[in-house]
Amino acid sequence: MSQAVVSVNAGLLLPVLAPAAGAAIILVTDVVVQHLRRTHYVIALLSLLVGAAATVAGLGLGRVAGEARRTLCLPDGGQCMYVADSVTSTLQLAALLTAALTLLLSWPDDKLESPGGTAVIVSLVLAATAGATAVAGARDLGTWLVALELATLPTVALVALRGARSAISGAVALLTAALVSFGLLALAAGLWYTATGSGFLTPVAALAMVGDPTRRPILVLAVVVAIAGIGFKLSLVPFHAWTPEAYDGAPLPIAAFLAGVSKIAALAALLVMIRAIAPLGAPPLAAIAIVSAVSMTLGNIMALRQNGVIRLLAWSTVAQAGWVVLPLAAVSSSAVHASGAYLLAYVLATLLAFAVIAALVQIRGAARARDLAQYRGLLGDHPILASALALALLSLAGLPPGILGLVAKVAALRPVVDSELWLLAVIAAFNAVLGVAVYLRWLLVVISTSDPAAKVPAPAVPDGVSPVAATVARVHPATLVAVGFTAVALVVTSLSPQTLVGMLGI
Amino acid sequence: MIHLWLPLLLVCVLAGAGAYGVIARRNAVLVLIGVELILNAANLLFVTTASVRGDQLRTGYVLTLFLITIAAAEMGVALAVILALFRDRGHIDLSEPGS
Amino acid sequence: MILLFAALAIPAVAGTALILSGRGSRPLSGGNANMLSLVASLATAAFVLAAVIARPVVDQQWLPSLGIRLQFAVDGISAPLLILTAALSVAVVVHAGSRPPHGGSPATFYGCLQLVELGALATFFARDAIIFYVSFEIVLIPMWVLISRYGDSRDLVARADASGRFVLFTVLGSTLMLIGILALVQASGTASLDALAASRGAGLERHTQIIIAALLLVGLSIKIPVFPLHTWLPPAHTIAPTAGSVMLAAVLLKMGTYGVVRLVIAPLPIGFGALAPAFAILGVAGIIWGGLACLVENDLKRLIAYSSVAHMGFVVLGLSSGTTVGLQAALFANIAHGVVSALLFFLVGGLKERWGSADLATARAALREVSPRLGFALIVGFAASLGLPGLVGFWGEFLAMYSAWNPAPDRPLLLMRVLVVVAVLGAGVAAGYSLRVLRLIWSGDRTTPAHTDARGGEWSVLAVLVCSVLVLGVAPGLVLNSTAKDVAAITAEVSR
Amino acid sequence: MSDSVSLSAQVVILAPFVAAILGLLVARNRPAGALISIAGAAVSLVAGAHVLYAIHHGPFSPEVPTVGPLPLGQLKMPLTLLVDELSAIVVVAVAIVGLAVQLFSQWYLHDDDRYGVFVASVSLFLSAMFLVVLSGDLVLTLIGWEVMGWCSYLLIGHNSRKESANKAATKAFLVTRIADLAFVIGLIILASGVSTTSITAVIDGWPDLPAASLTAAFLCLLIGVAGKSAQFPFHDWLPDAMEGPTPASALIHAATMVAAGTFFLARLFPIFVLSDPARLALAMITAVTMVGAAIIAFGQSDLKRMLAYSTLSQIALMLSALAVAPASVGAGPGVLHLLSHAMFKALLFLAIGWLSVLVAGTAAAKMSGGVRYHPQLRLPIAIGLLALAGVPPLVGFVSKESILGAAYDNVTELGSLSGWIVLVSFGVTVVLTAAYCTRAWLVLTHLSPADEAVRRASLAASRTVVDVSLVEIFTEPAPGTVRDSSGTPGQPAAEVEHDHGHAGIFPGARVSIGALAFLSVVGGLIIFTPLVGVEPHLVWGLAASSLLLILVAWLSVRRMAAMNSSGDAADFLGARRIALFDRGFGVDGIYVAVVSPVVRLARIVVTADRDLIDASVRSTVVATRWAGAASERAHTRKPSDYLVWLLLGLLVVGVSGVTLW
Repeated sequence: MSQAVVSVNAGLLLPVLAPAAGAAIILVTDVVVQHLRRTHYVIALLSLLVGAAATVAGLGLGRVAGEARRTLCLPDGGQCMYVADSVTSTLQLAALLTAALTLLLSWPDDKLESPGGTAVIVSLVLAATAGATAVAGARDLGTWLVALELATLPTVALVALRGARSAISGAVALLTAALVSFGLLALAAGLWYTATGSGFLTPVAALAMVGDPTRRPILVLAVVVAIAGIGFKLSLVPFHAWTPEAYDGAPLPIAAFLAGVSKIAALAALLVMIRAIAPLGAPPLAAIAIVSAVSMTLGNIMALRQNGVIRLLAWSTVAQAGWVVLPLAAVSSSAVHASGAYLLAYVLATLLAFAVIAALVQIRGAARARDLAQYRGLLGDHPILASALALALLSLAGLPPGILGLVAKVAALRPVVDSELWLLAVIAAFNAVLGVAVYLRWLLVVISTSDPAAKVPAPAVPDGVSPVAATVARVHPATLVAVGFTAVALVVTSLSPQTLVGMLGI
Repeated sequence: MIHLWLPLLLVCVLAGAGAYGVIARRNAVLVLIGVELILNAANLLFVTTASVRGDQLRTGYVLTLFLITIAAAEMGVALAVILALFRDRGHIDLSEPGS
Repeated sequence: MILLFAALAIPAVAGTALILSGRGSRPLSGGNANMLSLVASLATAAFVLAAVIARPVVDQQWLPSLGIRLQFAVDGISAPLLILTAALSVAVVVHAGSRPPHGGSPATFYGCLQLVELGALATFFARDAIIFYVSFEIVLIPMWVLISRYGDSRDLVARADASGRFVLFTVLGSTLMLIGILALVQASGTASLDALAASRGAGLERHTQIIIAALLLVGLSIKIPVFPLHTWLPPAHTIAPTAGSVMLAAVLLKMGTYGVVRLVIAPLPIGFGALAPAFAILGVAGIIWGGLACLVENDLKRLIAYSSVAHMGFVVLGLSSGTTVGLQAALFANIAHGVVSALLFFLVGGLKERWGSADLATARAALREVSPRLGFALIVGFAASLGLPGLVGFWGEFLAMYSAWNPAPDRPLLLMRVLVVVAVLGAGVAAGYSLRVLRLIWSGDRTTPAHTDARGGEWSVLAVLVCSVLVLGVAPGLVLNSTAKDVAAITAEVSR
Repeated sequence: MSDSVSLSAQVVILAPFVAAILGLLVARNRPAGALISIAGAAVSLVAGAHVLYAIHHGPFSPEVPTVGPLPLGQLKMPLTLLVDELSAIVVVAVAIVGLAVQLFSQWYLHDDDRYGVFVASVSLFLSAMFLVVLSGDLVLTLIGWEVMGWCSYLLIGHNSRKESANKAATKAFLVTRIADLAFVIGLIILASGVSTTSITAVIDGWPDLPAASLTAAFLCLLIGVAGKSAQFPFHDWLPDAMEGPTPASALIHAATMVAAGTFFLARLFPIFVLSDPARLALAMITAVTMVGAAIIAFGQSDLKRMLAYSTLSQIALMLSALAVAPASVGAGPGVLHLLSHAMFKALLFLAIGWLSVLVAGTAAAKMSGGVRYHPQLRLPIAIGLLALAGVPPLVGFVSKESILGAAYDNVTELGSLSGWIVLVSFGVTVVLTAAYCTRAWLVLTHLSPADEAVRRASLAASRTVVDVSLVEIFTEPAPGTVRDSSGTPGQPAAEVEHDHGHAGIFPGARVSIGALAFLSVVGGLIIFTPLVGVEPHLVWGLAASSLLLILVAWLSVRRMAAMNSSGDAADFLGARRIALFDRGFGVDGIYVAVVSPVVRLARIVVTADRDLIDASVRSTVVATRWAGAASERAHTRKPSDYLVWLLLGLLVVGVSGVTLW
């Protein structure tokens, strides 16, 4: 224990510290002044924005292969436990903004919560976000495990907290999977440690065992067990089963959180490990290829059957998770970037979809907003929301005008093709078709003219008031901000994907 | 290296037993115990490796402590959810389909 | 450069504006939307024409992380297709002016047409392989909306099926094409189509070339469409509104063959050479298959769709020959089919609206008796469709057969010649089905149920197309001279 | 002079082409249409005459540019015209017939509401024929060739309100088109050998190339020629084509489309002579056709159809000249007969057309005695029939004797099989031709009053379509030729409704008939000019014996005619046999045998398209649904099951990871 951690760069750690501190402040505030609601949200949003601001310096924008910033390093120029390079910073930024949007979505709901519930929910969100940002920067086994668990456990609580029947079964499904997965992750960490003899998840550590062929299988085992453990969080088949239950049972903003921050955290964790072994010149990872292919296929097939939009989005998450890890089958640096890019595109589009649904919940009530058939004629009734939804769906489908999704598809397929994994690429192509079917099925309902025979009365739009104004008047401003922000972000990044993809660096 | 056989075998037995518990048991608490077994297998692996490797940072030992702590936190949340489940349904049988 | 951006920006902006304007409190009326769309199309056409003459080059950074550049240019091969696209975009708007769309807001209809034009123009302008793919995809959703909202509404299930089929088939094709493009870019280290064409596959192993070419060909074959991947086409055409059918047949299918030239033949001569016999066999199978189907098909729109399959078969045959003649033939047949299918779909779309269906088994008034203009256009259209020499359809077919009779040295001579013999039978079948249609609806003495003849916008569009069929048929050099130089550059290596 | 020759050659083609387009634009305006169409043909005649004059009086460049060469890499396609003696004289002949037809149409169709469209089509047809004649490029030939086919479709189907006309038109186009498929391949082979489509280059280049390829090419070309020139087994479209208005028949059957094959082979004669198998094939085809058609012609109950069959026979004669003429003789005899046939057959058609208007029908029974009541037609028809029979000194005699001479030369010089075949069949044909000419003449001059009672309603009942398949076009017997049980000749539908009343013939039409008659008489003199390039070469023995044969035929037909009251020698055959003749011995059956399997195949294709190819597409949907249902069942919503999956997943991932890495 002679070596102590000497370098601590608090500014670098701010993306982690800010939400954690925010959570602490909120809990303290809640103890001091009870029944606060809006204050908690403001504090939480501020802390998230502070964290987000702190990541900007690390983004890869305009920099060529920017030098990674490190902290928590061992003294003699040794390894660091926290590295904030462009990929890390981008994922952190995404996690923080996603959390902020999730909070915006849940803001209008908070009247429904029990007194004091707001503080708990907001602080749990912040805590899980802190876990997500931490795991992105983690380069040692301890931080990695703790951060990942920090990102997971609060979500179980968040799902369970609503107390409804469906929430409980969702929470149980999520919990059991989380527990077992954590066990697997712990095993994976142990195996990694056994294989490399190092507690660091870095290339240096991985390269240390190159000389010893008997340890290689152990390393491989460590990686695949880690994939299995993280697969749960990413909703990869067959670790996905909790997803529809939890999405459907959880409150809408929490489902959005699961679809956003949780996925970012999981991918960040996976990327840490993949990047560690990438320099080994490893051949393609069949395990990831199989999981990816099965996830895409099953997710799309099941999504095609869903009649509730939340469940549809849940299954679409499963399918998209397959796309997210698709490039990782080719273990390389470009695969890491591709995977990150796809994740960003997916998160942005999914968030927009959730935001639109949240707005519709406020206008039409939860039951109608969750039923696919009730979306008929949405384009006529709420053109703004319908257009935003259409953009989100097309981005998920990867078709113009959702060019971001298209570019993400290009990015995701590229490493696969570069590694000449033809079979996987062709499976992905077929899944692109299935995916289009999934999202167009929804979109077709949205753009259809409303059925005159429908029993639901048309929304009472007074004459002379445009549908746009009617929409704006009936949706909570926070939700509108969320819809607007994500929609604008999606449009901007579709016109210039570089703004998003470039964050990841080159 | 012959002396490593025993702890490593134990790791396998623990992990296998945990996995069995997870798969075969329907009672939520028993499943939790299965998960604990898996975690303990990981702990044992860390300790064993650390004792062989002579790691300067004592990573293995430190992580074992970490894991024990995390497991405790995890169990807290898990038991809360199981409690909620019991309140909701009157049982904690995981083989019952959710609503 | 301004020209090029303007040619792309106008349809993009106009399309988006039209689609959004249909959503306000006071939606745009059909007439205004038509006028706006017409102005936009005309302006676009003007800029496209200027771009074709000035040949500007755009090369800008777009997505450096993935190495994608906004590279646009015009050359001899794309120029005729660009003009075709721009001209037909004007034509569909003019035609829709006299035969307005049904099924939804007219502004959205015109907006989608503008976006389809945008996608097609961008595809033909693109000089970066990935941008080509992106542009290729732009047309999908607008076309899907056109079919699924403005299509034949008598059978909603069939409509959803047709639009879904269109989009799913095409996405499969384009995603496979994307995989091929990515492999091509990876293998040759550049995404620039010009650089790819210039390299002519230098440094690529034979088997690599074959794999990449196969992926690209399968993907593009769906779009063309090549037998047996054609089954999306007949339903899509049957259901689509007139403007949709026209753009689909006359422009979108061309993107497939254009892609084969740009992405397969130019950069992968050896790989394409290895696959060319199979490709040619499928093309000829399509000629026969489509032609025979037309002999007994009773839905006029489906019939023309099948005849498109047959016509594209000749394009495929020409492409497969690997010679300058073959490429010239294919590119000419591309344009020819664009003009002829546009003419026929305008006609049949108008007839379907008049008749209420496109069923041939119902007794109709003879066109020659009640609507001589439509009848005249029909007879020219089918004469061109059966490849009558002196009309536009002839050159592509004849030259394609010539080229396949004398293919490049690395092609199996005997097989190609057998294919020519089979293809020529297909041309005979084309005469059969063309005359069958003329006999059923053009000639005869029935004058009931009477319907109106083509007037105004509809007639002017038909007349212009009839004139193009004649002019291009008499002076094929208009197109062939444009493409000759660039085609020679592509085949220089192959033909030796 | 070279520039003016080029210009004139271009004008020859362009004038009727422009006239066709202008004519279409003013189709509703009858006087304008007439003026444009007649002017178009007249300009062509003048320009053609100028070409003919100029090339014999001064230097000229034979290659005339058109739309410019096409850039096709290895293949050179100059698209030039080729002006020489051969094309010039044929252009003039075609232009004369064309002008005559245009003049005649003005009168014949003066009450037809589609007159404008008709003459525009005729103009286009003429333009196409000029293109074939002047073409110096295989592709230009093909263009003219096919456009003529299309125009013939339009002309035969001119009266598209009538089902029989539609059928005849469709049949004519399909049969010729199918034959043309082989023609196209033949052209491709020819062009491939020398990598150019220039006819001069083809002629120069092929003698050095393998003879087998040349034979293959010519066999393919012969199929096309047989189709276009209505030779066995493609001949059956032509008699049905009589459904078209008479001027169209005159145009198609006299100088243009059917003769195009002769002209084309004459053009390629220098290399055609190199291929003996192809020449033998042509000799056999033509022998069958000339004899068979002449026999059928004799038994026709309809005089217009009789003329149609006689056309088959005469075309076969021209082609046979090409099949046997030794290289030293050249294509001259065939071309000469082409020219002479153009004159007398146009004359006959126009005159019969005139008569048909006067007697309201073309059936033999209807026309019986026609010439007696309309003596102004006596001379033209007499000249026409005499020329057709080959009686000296009319033009038919000269041309036929030169063919005979060519065949004789062949037999004496080469002694080839084809020479004998042609010589023998020629002899038979001479007899038969004289016989049916005599029969026609006797019918037309018969004394008994014409049977006015027979008037049958038009067959063109309103059409109720279920699904007209192509088979149907061929399965029904040729319309208007079925005799009813009483043995009364059925009224051919062609001219039934064509009631001009007693509107007097227009002067233009009368002049055109007169001019054609004049040329039929004195046209034979052309052999003494250098225009055709045929040596006056009569084999006196053969000429005398053919005259003898004509005389014998004349006498015997007279006897036969005298033996029955109708004055129609063909009645000698009996009603049943005449019905058989009218059906052309049922050659239609061949077409049915070809077409119906195709239609059956087409139905199979449609079924396969739906139930095989598309079913495989649809099956993916079914498979997706099924997989969805299966996985829906698998998702039991039991957390314990999900845990099992999780660990199974671990197993799969672990095993695949460790083994496949």
